[in-house]
Amino acid sequence: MKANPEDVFTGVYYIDGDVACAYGAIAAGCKFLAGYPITPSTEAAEAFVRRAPEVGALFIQMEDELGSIAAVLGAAWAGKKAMTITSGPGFSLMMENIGLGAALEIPFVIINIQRGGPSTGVPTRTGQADIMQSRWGSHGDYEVIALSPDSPQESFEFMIKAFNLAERYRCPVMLMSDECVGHMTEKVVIPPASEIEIEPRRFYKGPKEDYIPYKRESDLVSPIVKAGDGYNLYIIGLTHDERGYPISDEEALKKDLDKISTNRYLVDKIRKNRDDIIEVVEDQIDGAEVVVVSYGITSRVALKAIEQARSDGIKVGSLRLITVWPFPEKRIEEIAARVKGFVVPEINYGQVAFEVDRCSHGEANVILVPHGGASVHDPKDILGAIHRVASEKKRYENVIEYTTGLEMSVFGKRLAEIARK
Amino acid sequence: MHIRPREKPFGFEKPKSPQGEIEIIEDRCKGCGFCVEYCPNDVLKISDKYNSKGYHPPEVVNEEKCCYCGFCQLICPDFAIFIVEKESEKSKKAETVESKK
Amino acid sequence: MKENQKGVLEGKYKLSGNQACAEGAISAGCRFLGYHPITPSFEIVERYAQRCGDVDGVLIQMEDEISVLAAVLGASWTGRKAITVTSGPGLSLMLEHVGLGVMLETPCVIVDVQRGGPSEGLPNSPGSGDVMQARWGSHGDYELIALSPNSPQDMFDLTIEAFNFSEKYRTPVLIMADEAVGHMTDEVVISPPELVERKYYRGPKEKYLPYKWDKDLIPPMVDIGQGYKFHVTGLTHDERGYPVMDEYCQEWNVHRLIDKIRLYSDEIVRIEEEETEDADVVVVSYGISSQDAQNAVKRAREDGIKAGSLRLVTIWPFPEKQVTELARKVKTLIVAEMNYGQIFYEVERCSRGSANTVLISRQPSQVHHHEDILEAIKKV
Amino acid sequence: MEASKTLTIEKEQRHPMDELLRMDRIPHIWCPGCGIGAAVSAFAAALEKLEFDLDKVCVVSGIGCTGRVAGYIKLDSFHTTHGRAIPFATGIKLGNPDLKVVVFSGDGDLVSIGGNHFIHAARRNIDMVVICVNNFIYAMTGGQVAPTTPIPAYTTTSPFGNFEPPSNIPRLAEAAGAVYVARWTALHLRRLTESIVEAFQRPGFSVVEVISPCSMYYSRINKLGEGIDMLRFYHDNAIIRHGEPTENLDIDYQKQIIIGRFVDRERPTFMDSYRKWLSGAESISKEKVDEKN
Repeated sequence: MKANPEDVFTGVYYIDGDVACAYGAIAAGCKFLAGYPITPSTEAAEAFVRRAPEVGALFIQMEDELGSIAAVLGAAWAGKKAMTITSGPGFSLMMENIGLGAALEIPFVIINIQRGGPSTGVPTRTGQADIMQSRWGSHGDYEVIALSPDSPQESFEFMIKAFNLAERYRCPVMLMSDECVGHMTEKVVIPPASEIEIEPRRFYKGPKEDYIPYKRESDLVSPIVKAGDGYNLYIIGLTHDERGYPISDEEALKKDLDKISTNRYLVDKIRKNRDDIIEVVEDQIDGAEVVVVSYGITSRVALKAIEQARSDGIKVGSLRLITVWPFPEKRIEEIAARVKGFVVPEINYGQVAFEVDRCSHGEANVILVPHGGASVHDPKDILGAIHRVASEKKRYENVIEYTTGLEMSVFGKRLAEIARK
Repeated sequence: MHIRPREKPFGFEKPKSPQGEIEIIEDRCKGCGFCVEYCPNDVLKISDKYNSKGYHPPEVVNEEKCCYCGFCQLICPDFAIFIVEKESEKSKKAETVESKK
Repeated sequence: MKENQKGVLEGKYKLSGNQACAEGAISAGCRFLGYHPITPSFEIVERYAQRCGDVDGVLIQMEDEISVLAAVLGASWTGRKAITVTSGPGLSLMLEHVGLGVMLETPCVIVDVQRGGPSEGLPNSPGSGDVMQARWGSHGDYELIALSPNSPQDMFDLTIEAFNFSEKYRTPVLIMADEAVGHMTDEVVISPPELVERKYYRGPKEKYLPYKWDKDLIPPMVDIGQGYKFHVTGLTHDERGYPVMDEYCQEWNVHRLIDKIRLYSDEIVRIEEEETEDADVVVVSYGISSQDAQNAVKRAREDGIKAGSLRLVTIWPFPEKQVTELARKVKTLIVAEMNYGQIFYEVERCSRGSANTVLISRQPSQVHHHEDILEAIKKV
Repeated sequence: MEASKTLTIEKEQRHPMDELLRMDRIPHIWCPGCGIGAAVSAFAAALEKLEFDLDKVCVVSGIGCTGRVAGYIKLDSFHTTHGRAIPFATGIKLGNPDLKVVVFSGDGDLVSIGGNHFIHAARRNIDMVVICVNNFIYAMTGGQVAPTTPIPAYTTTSPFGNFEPPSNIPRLAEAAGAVYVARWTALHLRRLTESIVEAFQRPGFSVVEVISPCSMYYSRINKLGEGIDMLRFYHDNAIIRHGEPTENLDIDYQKQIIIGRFVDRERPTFMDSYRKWLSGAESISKEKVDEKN
């Protein structure tokens, strides 16, 4: 299905990543935004609310982030494409209801403009430390999809992608942007509606009396209905069966939960479809000695280091994660068998680096280039890490943390050395 | 019936009019003008000079009118103006006489 | 110290895991419990409420889990050891304050009696679906300590251990119990505990800086109301506790928060190895699953299979070195846990390709789970 | 980071409030014409009058412009998460009941995201003073609509005017069970000081609302002039009516604002009730712990 021309503000803009997110959401057909002000994400809500009347969308500023996400879940059941926008602390507050959304298989999108953490951290500056949280933040087992844009243009495009994936797989989709991308102002080209592909909601089309809320189709996803269509829905966050009815604890103790409940599908519908979902951008992987794995704003910083390393004569490939979750396990495994090692720069002290390490099964070295946040990496550090991996003879026992210039300038020596004294 | 002794309007003690000095920490001022606007006796005025932050701090123009009520101190959001209370000159003299004795 | 022991029990008692946890908290000197009722953790509160009068403890039911942890952090700064108990959905709500606790470096203990998830899930069935959440649940980067008991006695011992860790490393410590352990009743020996006391600042008052850390990377603490007039904030702060918004301060602050746990992981990590010396197959497990695993290993040995068991007492920081070493010795690591793969990924990572890794997901219905594990052992 | 980069004021001028301020952090971040500084002045004046042992007073703030107050007052002070100042303060008060606990935060922090905690702390009657600076807007994040924004004020997230009915903070506080409720503006500072003194003296949950100008967002977006113009407006439109029923205290856009002391009553505080409960509970607990084999 093509996008509705009324929703697409076709043209060339000079806008920041937050505003691009809002325009992308509107283009994808998002008609409901519930939010709560939090730096650095408010520009997106502000842009959305200004354009909302033109497209018949609704914005509500709820009393807190818990309220926002709950309203989004409700609006999605009412048949609207819905989303919320937040940053780290708000994201933490949303966790309980993200679990509810995953368990109820509600299609919705969360934009997280990450900032430096933990806790209140550095609200006005960047960070990439909520990546693992987006996957594991709520209790219990579920899978999500997370995308990571590196420019305002991508913020726009990935919003459409995010809504499409959410509708396709009926799961929470997260756009893990960061303050740098969110506040970066660049040229954004919004194409005409005829060039934007939109995934319509998978509405149930069969006879009413045969409808079973969680009856799977071949791709493990079930069609959806909306409240008010006369299906007398019963939707509950307790572990439920195909009909949506809760399973009692006695029943759970007697029977095979995998068979009677929907729990297994919450992970399988993503895991089994992961090849369709996963997207990476690769550059000169073939024949590379070192591969830089990066995502978001860091992938742009890494470009500089990669360029320099290539001119130094090292064969460097680059793997950029578009979908951080599900993680491209197989691809990393394949590459690990062929290269000396990976360099993983990220604005945290090791999240995706551990995933890369896991998928490389000890066949390649992994160097993490950490950064606490509040700014981006110095390309020199990434370059240094590339050199180290390229010249390394031995096999590491674990992820190695590269000692950055920042660490040296703050502590004078490695923190580990100070502590061991 | 209890008969109250005759009292003067302000009690037995003679009311003291406070004396003091207005101190302005110019570099803290952000030029909001609260003190100037709400000085009951129009003692203050926004000056023409700039402080280190580029704001116009207030200046004292009618010190003799100041009743040292301290409202400027209370309303200043930047803790930039205050009153240093002093003993009035008369009472000071009386004190010194007493101490000499 | 002595007056803190008033009302503390000693001897053998028949207690459920949850009750043992409450007794553990009391023995550890915990005198503040904040909670919001949630199945299946409530017996901890019940027990504590009954014992409150004996030990002059404070007990408060807050309006939700968000405020519970906030109150616990506040109480901890007054010098009381503080605890909260919850289950999955409550932990999800507490996450923001887990981050605050890490940032303010506030000692406190959070007991998560896990149930089936996600969302409301199965309130009266065991689960281990929150173990990754315990490590990664709050935004931003941090490290904390999580322990996993597998019996009522363990509940008691690990609660005391958790308080000791939290005071030593000035960090929130999670006890990742589960419904089965919480409701399991067994004999518990209550003996006088060895306690780690809070590291207090002893220098001159005017020179106190809330985040001036010693060589062990941990800053000494003071209580509220002693005249230090300190300021602490959830924003990135310098050693005075004042917010500074730049990457140098962020590095100074967060890198240490991470390393104060990471660098001491050898001192924190506790594991239980059984018959791993000559084993070909080792079952890695934690919590209630570890009882099944240990049973299965015994049965396998009877059948002549060289099986062993590795129980993770500390889940976070993850016993990386131990698992890597073990992986080199054995052919296969079987991970038995009550979820669709969480600790499995960590084991897979740490095995570094030298051993196969197999996941067995346990379900609440699998009372004879050890048979499944046994079957898996045999298959391997 | 080491405490080297501090702005020191060269002259020997010592403001009487400097004792109570973290001078190494002054100047503060509040904009010119903001009323939060004035509210802090009144708070300091009240503390001076009360002659408390300042070591035993602690301030807890949430997030937002007013949330920064904790960082400037030289008492034991806590800058916590958004909306959770009251529960944090509850923990402190219960952990050490000898402390005087003050929550100094904004309208969005206390009534929107922290609304639930506000209600329940008032219901429990936890002995604390809540000073709520109400500037009708979320200023720290750039001027979004707040739970107190009057109809039809403009904000960045209500670009076509606000249509949601605003909260009436004194009424909420009274209904939830606060023992002392007052409202003043950033201009009525003597009375505000008096009210803060009274709030400290009442055992229980006391709320003092301070209507304060937001010169940078609220008045700029709504073209109401600068901070000083807002004060002039308060001067002309604020009516003091002590004991006014709180249902009459709704604030309409640029209409009269009723200020004064509205509620002053007595209820047993949480700690009083708790101690009573605990003394009665001891006998029960001894009976219950009998499972020794």
